[in-house]
Amino acid sequence: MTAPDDLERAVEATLFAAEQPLSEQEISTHLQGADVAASLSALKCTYAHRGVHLVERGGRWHFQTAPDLAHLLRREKEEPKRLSRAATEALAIIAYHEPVSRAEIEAIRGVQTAKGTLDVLLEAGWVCIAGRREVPGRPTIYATTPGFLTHFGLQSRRDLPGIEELRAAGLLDPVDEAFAVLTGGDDEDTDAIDPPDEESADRTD
Amino acid sequence: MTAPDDLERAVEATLFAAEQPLSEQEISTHLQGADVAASLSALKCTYAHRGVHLVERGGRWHFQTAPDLAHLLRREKEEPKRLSRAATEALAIIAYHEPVSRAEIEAIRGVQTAKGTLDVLLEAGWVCIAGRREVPGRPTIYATTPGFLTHFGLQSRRDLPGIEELRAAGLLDPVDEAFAVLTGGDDEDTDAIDPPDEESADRTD
Amino acid sequence: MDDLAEPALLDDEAEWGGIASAQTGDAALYLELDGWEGPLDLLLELARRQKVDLRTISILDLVSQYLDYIEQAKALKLELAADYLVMAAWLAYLKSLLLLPRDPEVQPSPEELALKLQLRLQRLGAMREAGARLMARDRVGREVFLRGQPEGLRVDRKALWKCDVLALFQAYGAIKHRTRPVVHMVRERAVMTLDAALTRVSQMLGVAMDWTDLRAFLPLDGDPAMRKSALASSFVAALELAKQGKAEIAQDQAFGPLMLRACASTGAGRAA
Repeated sequence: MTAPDDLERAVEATLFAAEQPLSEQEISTHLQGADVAASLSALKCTYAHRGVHLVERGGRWHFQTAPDLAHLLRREKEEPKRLSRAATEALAIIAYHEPVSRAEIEAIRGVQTAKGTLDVLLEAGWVCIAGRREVPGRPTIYATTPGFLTHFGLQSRRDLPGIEELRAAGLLDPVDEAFAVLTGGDDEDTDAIDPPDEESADRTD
Repeated sequence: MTAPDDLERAVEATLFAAEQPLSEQEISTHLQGADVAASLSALKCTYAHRGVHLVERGGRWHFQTAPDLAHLLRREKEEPKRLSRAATEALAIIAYHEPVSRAEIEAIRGVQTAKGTLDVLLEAGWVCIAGRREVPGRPTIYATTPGFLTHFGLQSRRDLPGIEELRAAGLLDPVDEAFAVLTGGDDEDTDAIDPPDEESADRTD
Repeated sequence: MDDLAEPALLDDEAEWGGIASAQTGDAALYLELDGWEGPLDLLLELARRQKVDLRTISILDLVSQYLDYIEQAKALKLELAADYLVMAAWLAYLKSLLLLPRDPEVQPSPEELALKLQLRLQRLGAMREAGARLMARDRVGREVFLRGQPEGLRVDRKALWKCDVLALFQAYGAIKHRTRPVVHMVRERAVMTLDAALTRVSQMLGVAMDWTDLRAFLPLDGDPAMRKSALASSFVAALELAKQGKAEIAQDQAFGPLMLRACASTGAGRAA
């Protein structure tokens, strides 16, 4: 670039260091009353093709990042995070039963589903809102996305193993103590007349 | 001027927008891992004659106003607080000798260093604690920071004014070492009648 | 000796400028007493006034000046910190050694002591000059300025959710497992229904003539769960029969055996 004159350099530095946009008058005052109009035009021209532009907004001048590069100022950093158990279950229910409403998910899970749980699935791009069910209250219904199939390496939803297959794979009979405790309430009425030592055996059927 | 390429514009915008100096690595990370070395050189060259310069300080890059325009830009209100004489000397000793312990600073200055003196330097972000010296008492040792290089406009510690001459003249060596060199002998038994304050700052090196 | 350098004069972090622009008159020098950062600092200032290179300075002259200075300060009744006096005593000793005929027995030689002092002054002088040069550089916020209103670079953290297909199937399996037992348990447990118990107890009651323990009405075989169920059903059946006036129930004590017999002919049932 051609060497700018001293006034242009001074205007450039003044605007660079300014903490807020400056009017032509303010710049001039800062520089012993010099006429800075020509310098401003020259600078605007000089910077027009650069990564930084000199712009005038409401009579005040400032440097800003070129609009086409604005996206550079924000960078996304991805942090791997494990999907929570609740979210995984909700996702499984949506996949097997879609489209389903939140109430239906809760009915199947037997547990309330926090709002954030579905948000996580929407954010992950595995689930989308598939409209509303035409019943009273018109609840939102959810379905899986093509991204879901891609991520989980499924050709289509028909690839989801059926209940019998899950059982055969041993996935339906997890001996899960945590769940036994959580759902212990269900068989309370049978436990009542059980001798205490039989209680634990009761849970496994 | 010739139109800069897209990468150069991106580096320019990134550095303009950054709130603190960025290393080449940081810029690259911000720009999807692009190799930005050439762009940095080109930009440095482009801006060399302008009112704003691109400078490298301790491996980190930032834009700043050209030093020759200081008289136009100096802002009365924000004049940084003057460093006390003690703090200035301590800073110089840390910069030219780093890492050094407080006792070593005191040995050179001939007086004890008030607690607040080092605190001022730590607070300014010019000095940091660089560990402990593995000698009896394990004294804390101090070194300068990247912020020190930025503030004083030093590309690296090699740019410290006169450091090569001082080193060549042996003025960065401890007195005892220099003395041994000059007298060609060991001076172990001279300590008994050393000048008084030298002993107060017990040498740890 | 640590306390000799105790900072009696250090509490004021004297401004550098006060010294750098020090007046040259001797009177001013004495008044600046509080400005010295210890004896070495004073010595260096005295040396600087000689306007010669520290490497060639006459330590003897310097020592004399220091001692004069201390004497005059005393005459002016200025309070001197202990370390100035200690230094004065040491320098007086050094001076005497330097002036007396050389005694080869004295080790180290006074010249060596003088050299050491000179080396110390050189080092302090070098650092003082380095500090001044450092402060005179183009400093950020004084001579050069950073961008006044940087837009800032933002890093948005985005969660990259991780879940594999097995975890998905396991989750569905877990739900199915969790919701299955409700149906399952009722169907699979061996039970005696109330109707069955009623039939069984009334039939057996017709045969037994005397008080009979309720447990005698239970099937002899069957698993423990079946026996429990039969016991409960038979008890309810017994109550029902008593209500209908077809049986009598008696129990001697709490938790004792529950005795049962058929009512002969009276229409009214009685529970004891």
